[in-house]
Amino acid sequence: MAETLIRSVSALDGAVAPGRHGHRAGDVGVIATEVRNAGLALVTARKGQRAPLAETVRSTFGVALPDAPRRVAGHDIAFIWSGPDQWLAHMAPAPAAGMEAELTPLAGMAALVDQSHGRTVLRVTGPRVRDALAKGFPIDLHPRAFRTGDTAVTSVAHIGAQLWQVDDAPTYEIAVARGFALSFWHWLEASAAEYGLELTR
Amino acid sequence: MHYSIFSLIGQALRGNTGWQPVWRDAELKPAYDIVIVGGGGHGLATAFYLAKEHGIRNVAVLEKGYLGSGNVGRNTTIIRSNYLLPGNIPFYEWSMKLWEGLEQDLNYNAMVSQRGVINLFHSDAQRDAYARRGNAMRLNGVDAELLDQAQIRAMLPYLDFDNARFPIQGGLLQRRGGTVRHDAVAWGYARGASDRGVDLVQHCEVTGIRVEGGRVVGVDTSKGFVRAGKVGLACAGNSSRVAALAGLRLPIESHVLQAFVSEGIKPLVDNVITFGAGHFYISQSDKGGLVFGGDIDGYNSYAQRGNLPAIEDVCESGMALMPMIGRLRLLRSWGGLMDMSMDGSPIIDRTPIENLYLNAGWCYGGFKATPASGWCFAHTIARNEPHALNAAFRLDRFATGHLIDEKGVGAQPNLH
Amino acid sequence: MSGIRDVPSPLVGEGQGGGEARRGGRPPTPNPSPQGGGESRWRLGSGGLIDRSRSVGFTFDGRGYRGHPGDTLASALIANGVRLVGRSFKYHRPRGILTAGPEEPNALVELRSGARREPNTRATTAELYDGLVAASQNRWPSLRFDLLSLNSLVAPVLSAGFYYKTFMWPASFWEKVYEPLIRRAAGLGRASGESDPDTYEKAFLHCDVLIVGGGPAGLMAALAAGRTGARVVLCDEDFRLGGRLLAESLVVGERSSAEWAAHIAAELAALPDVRILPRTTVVGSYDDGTYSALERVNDHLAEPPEHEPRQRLWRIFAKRCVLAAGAIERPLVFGDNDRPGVMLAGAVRAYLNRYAAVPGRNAVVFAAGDETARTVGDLSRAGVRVEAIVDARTEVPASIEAAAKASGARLLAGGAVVRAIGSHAVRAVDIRTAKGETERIACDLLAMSGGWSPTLHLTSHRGSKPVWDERIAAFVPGALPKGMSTSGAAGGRLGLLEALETGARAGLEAAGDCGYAGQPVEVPEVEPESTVFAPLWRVRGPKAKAFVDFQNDVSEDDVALAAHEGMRSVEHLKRYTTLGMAADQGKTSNVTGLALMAELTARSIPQTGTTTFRPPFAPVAIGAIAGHHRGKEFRPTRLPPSHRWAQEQGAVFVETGYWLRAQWYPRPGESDWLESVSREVRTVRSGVGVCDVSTLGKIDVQGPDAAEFLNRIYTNTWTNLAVGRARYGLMLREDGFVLDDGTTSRLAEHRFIVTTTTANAAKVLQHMEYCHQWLWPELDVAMCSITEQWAQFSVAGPCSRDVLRGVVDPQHDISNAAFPYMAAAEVSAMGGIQARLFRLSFSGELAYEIAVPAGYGDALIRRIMEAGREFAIAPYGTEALGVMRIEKGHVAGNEINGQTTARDLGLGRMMSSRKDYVGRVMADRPALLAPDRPTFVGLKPVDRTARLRAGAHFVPVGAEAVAAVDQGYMTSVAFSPALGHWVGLGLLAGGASRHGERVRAYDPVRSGDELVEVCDPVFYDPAGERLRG
Amino acid sequence: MRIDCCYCGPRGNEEFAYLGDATLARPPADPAAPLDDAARAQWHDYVYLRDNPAGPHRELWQHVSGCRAWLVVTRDTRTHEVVKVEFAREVALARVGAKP
Ligand SMILES: Cc1cc2nc3c(=O)[nH]c(=O)nc-3n(C[C@H](O)[C@H](O)[C@H](O)COP(=O)(O)OP(=O)(O)OC[C@H]3O[C@@H](n4cnc5c(N)ncnc54)[C@H](O)[C@@H]3O)c2cc1C
Ligand SMILES: NC(=O)c1ccc[n+]([C@@H]2O[C@H](COP(=O)([O-])OP(=O)(O)OC[C@H]3O[C@@H](n4cnc5c(N)ncnc54)[C@H](O)[C@@H]3O)[C@@H](O)[C@H]2O)c1
Ligand SMILES: Cc1cc2nc3c(=O)[nH]c(=O)nc-3n(C[C@H](O)[C@H](O)[C@H](O)COP(=O)(O)O)c2cc1C
Ligand SMILES: [Zn+2]
Repeated sequence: MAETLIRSVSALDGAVAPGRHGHRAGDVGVIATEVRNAGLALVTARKGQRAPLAETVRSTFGVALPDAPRRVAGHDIAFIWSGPDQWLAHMAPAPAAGMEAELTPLAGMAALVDQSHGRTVLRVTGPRVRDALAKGFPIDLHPRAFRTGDTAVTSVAHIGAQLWQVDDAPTYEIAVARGFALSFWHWLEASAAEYGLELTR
Repeated sequence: MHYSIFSLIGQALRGNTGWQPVWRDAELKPAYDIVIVGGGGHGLATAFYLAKEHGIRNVAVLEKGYLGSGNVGRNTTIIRSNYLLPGNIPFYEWSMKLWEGLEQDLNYNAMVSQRGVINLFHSDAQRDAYARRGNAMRLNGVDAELLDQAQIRAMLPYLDFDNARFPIQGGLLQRRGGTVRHDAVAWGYARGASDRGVDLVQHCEVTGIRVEGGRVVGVDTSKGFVRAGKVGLACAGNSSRVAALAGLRLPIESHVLQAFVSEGIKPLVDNVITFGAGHFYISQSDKGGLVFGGDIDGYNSYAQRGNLPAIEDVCESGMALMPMIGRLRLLRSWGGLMDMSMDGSPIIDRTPIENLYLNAGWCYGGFKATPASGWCFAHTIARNEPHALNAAFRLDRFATGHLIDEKGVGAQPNLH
Repeated sequence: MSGIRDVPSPLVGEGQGGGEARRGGRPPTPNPSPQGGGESRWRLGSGGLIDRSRSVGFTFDGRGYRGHPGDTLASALIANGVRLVGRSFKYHRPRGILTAGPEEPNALVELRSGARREPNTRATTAELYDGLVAASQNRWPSLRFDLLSLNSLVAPVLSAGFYYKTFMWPASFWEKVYEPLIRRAAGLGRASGESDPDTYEKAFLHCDVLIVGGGPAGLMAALAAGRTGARVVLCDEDFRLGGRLLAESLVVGERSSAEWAAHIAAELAALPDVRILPRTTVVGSYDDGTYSALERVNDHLAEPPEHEPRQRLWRIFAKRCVLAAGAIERPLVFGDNDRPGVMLAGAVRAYLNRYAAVPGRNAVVFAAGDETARTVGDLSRAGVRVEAIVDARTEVPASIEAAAKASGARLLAGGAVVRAIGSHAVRAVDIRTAKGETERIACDLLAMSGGWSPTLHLTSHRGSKPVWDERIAAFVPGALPKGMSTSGAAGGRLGLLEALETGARAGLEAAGDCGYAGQPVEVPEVEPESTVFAPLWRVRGPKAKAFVDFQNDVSEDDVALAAHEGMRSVEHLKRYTTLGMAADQGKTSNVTGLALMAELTARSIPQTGTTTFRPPFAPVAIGAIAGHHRGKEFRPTRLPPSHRWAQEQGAVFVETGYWLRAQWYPRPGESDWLESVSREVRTVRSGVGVCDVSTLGKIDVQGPDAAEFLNRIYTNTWTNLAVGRARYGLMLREDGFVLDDGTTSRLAEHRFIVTTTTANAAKVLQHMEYCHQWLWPELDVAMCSITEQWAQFSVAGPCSRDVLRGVVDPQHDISNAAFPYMAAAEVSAMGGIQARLFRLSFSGELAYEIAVPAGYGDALIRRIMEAGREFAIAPYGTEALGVMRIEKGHVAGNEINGQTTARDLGLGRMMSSRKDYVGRVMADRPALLAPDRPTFVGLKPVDRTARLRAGAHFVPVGAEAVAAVDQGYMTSVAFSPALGHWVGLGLLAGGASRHGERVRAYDPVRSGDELVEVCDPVFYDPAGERLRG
Repeated sequence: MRIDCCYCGPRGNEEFAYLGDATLARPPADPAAPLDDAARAQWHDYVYLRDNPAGPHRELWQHVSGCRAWLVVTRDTRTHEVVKVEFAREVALARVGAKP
């Protein structure tokens, strides 16, 4: 049979057009980009294994596992706290062998579950990004309250979401369940409309 | 004194100076044959029917606040008998019958308004569940009609049919359902009971229940001790606290349910409508306010007030159902203490303590039950045995497994 | 300043308007030159905070008028000489404008038109904009001539609660006659009845200090807190900051009061962490420093600009809150005190000073307080002739005598206004002098004041009980809710200096509590003032309606009647007379009402007590509280991986929970859904079909104790499940009823994949987390949802294996021998894509479920369709899925409805007796073991052509259909293409032992009544050979 | 109402799922042991009876929209004031005397 090209499609593909949305005149207030082909895995420390796990993560990936809602990045992998004894391992681009394979050094100390396809990740920034996010995120994003490296698991517009700040611009990355990605986009579009929203590839 | 258009005119000519108090504000006597704890709808109705049906007049109703300060004065006034399960339908239908004759019974206009209650459904499964319910009602001789989308559209054109997240497919209609002026129910029963000799004592909180040799002998109150041959508890949201005074633990949690009213507007919503894809139900009071509500806040509370999430949820559901209310304004919000039982159904029964009787577990549905609840509780107390109509509302049903779980969510009160 | 949007400068009307502001406060010169817009007679030639450089047009009841930016509808009406604005609720009495703020009980209008019509809008807060359209309400046929004003004639019969005493006979008349009449007469404005065309949004705001109110107290509080560097939010419902400073002509420091307010506002706007929200009413105070506030983002425009909301509901989280909401002036109770032209003194000053609008030409001032001097001064400076000053006190202070002298007004100390004369407008007032003689004085304006009540509403809901303050004869906040403090008039500090001082202090303290220290702000100098007044609740006079609650038409007589009928508690008074229950929530009437009740029942005011103020402080559009979540966005939509593909196929979709799933795939020429669905079923049974089952809950369970954990949450055993195998499992709730079912596979010694029903996915995960974290924390197991990670498709039918051979990579042997029924394995597909393969069958056919990472789901469905082409594969939807499960007698949501036990469903054998599990004990209660419980059966129509319907009840043949013989009901039905007739599943009393019997499927709500035959629930391939093939 | 999740900080109650009384203990569950009346009564009380106090209440909440941790919250049911929040798994581990 004819070979079809196998590619992973995003939940937004074909549903959302890149370019300017909402208010079109003047400077753009919020810029959004989908982080594609990233690797995500949920790492949950096994009973009594927290310390050895932290040690192995340090020795293998050069990352000090955070025990507070923080994101700690190594050179090609970041560990993002996402619950007690639980982290999201984040790599962009995703490793060829897949996340669970990449993390095998941690096997035995932690449950490893690939979530690369389970979440849609959007990177958002721009002069009005805080104002737009404040229309749904209940957490305090004031520069004194939420800094680069901070993360929060919460819900926005009835959609579960995890957000972390990657720089002081500020730039945030927001992960939502893949199935809800389009509804999340609708909310973001509505919330940023008055400032002008740009979706870049 | 008898109420009628003639007494109104007569009094008007005399400058309205000849009216009698609606009820006697009685002083507490040292002893009564029967003491009812709780001057809400159920307590007052119980006293009324004790006097009317059983000729027992040496009765006191003790109320810690003002009469009607509890849920009878806080509810969204919906009455219906569109229940599903055998234990429930005949009881609520009897209540509906009593409502239908209430004005004449009390010579007091509680504005029983049979404007029709419509439960909307949004999926095939929901339709089948409502068909099951409607059929159960019909088997019990209760009126029920299953309407399809076209019929609902013709009846309620202002609902969101074309842009809905959960499209309306139809609804279960009980035409005899409707609303009743809540405060008037308390006042009407109070007047009726008082006229028949019952003592209504306000600002009299029961602080203790005295039990001797396994039988109740009286209650301590903020106004002193009262001896009582029998004691009936009708304390709704405070049932657990009061039962605890007699050492009883109940299958009940107290939760807060909020309700809302809009500014008064000209007639807009003619029936009672409940949303099937979210927590929202609405009717319009005769004064013009849209009276609406939704789900309980979901956590144990005695604060008689709730928080924002429940309010937002209700308004989101309201807008999803009838986007025409967007520019109408919410005027006031308040809360009441729900006695949420473990299977969502009430208890009207004797207790392990002799001559102590319990009426509780009404959740958010006890207003419609007021007449039958009072009627059955009066019977249960007077005869020391449940009437067939409340036979299923036993306290021991949780142990035997004879649950009456209409929603099928199990022993999780905040889900009923 | 970081703002959700560029907040309109609080100095609205700067430039030209600001120029006015700079002059505002100085004695305005009585109008010399006539101005445009026919408003000259009633608009001062200079002064006020309106932008005279621009003139805007508006209409009221169809008539055109002109006003200026900075006007409210009320001030513009006054400036146009309009006095009659509305009709009252019950007696339809003509009403004018009483106040200059949100407490307005009378001047309610229908604002805007068409779908944007807003009933009951206070003219006193509606900002004027060009093209504004307003109409009076609750009148017919016209405002001037209103038929229902006849009600006044029978007023004595319409006394409080009259409706409880009549309309009882004949009973049937209530719904048909009486109620419709009452409903039509009641209510105020008319709703548009159309869907609201505007959008709303919600937003969150976090701060250290929230300041409610931007008058002198609030401004000082904001300044003191803001300068410390604390994060401050200042909300004021007005479009301009300043509060009473805008309404009075005072000097603060060396500036006019309005100018000073603008000056402070400017400094605040410059502070980086101070957020000023004008047009924003704080409407509610909730637990733990949560406040709700409504911002009227664009109500001052005819329509919101594109991409902007009409209003925004803020949820504010504040560590501290300073309530600086000011005070509300009280009317006096005397005969016909509701006549248009009778106005609160504070409002009169506001219209003169802030709006340069003249509410009358000949005024009488009636009060018992020292503020009168200020009122008289402002009036005469505006060129209004003050005919008389009536002060109920026999001793009046020098300030008032001086004012009388200066204005040439007669001073009637110890006198009282007993009645206002005139119907559509006051013409005169009757005054009882100190000597007891009655005298009529002509006037077109009566400025009255019964003193001020602190605006303590926001303290009330959270349980703080107000206390009576003799000093100012008003209730002031008692013990405050956690985190809240008051300042200025809201705290009972009525004087300007007090307001400034308490504000500065409160702001500094609040910031301090949040860890921000700072210097005290120096308080500017102000002229000395006296806020003294003597309480005066009512004036006895000739028989005439004396109103307490203007909006609900509650008169002094109604209060007396309530007392008479034993409705003496304030709560009974309120509910019986509806005092304080109107749209203004009794802002101007509650205190007077209870004072009257206290007098009537010989109790003190504190003994009598107050009712509770509840949120919202001011009415809030319901749309604003819903925000984004209406229409299709009411709740999010969850899309499975094949959604786009299914759309291309023209699938019909159905909402299942948040998911949107393909229900069936119609083909050209198919006449209805049944035809399409039957075709899909036949395709599966005869060839092969594919269905997206990604929505089933999938939970990854790992750890050495995983099997033991499953043993405890499932009724059946898992420790003995081999790696690479799947098993059907059943979960109970602790109360013994069925919670959920599904197949669970063991991928490795310590790794299982649990599947749940689509509906219960979230509930089951929560339950498992509860069991792990709370019941059995000692178990070494971890779990998480992988529902979204995997796209999973069921490939079902005799040809499914052949199709999968073209999908699963060749190195994997999927032959029946190598991969038998209930096998599970990790494989690869489509050339190296990670995949999971399960040999499961819901349809009863040879079937598989294959899963790939969700991003490849789209590719997978296309590949399956391609590989299936030679086998004429067809996609099938949830309907066909349902038909096949019914044919196979599998239970689903309709049977697992929370009211059924494992035994009811014929699954008793799955309840292990060798181990404990959730629900084991309670499932054993006597009533749940009763043999006559409805149990799971299959049903066939005796007349094979008949259609069955779920929800029908079972009653015995020949017996009358009544509750006593109700034996259960039909849970699910389907048309079985395999059998060629409808089949059903149901719960029938003692059903298991009644196969072969006949019962009636009674369905009166759909006029159905079918004879059905009870049978085994498995209609199709009972032996289960096909799925093993 | 705000609940200060041990991990995520204060969040609105809408982020949490409520279960109820945290003072109840699941009775011993040995399938071999006979289900006598005492045992049945114990189970009935566990599943159905509640103290439902007006005042401090130890109750189970789950931070479902957050870290998914189950929490033991001590809250006054008269004022809604949260006085203490504990991490349920730690409380439970202490109960069974096991290590995390
Ligand atoms: C917001 C809301 C909406 C509702 N909507 C509906 C509806 O639409 N339809 C419907 O059928 N039901 C509804 N309900 C439920 C219904 O109101 C109640 O189930 C019913 O009123 C309870 O019976 P009751 O009237 O006797 O309770 P209450 O009126 O609460 O009477 C109990 C009385 O006992 C008193 N009391 C308590 N403890 C003591 C003590 N120690 N000493 C003395 N007195 C004591 C209380 O002060 C109270 O007055 C609603 C409830 C609420 C809160
Ligand atoms: N002489 C007297 O008897 C007397 C009596 C009362 C007031 N006053 C004068 O009133 C002033 C009192 O100063 P103040 O600052 O305390 O009160 P204020 O009335 O000057 O300011 C209160 C402000 O709060 C705003 N507000 C009220 N409720 C609000 C809410 N829920 N949300 C948002 N904003 C809200 C109002 O719009 C107003 O701008 C002084 O100038 C004083 O002289 C005098
Ligand atoms: C059916 C119904 C309609 C109501 N309508 C109004 C109303 O129109 N105006 C009003 O101020 N309150 C209205 N209320 C609310 C009461 O004012 C009050 O909030 C409620 O009885 C609870 O008492 P509380 O707020 O004193 O705790 C209504 C209450 C009910 C139950
Ligand atoms: Zn958390």
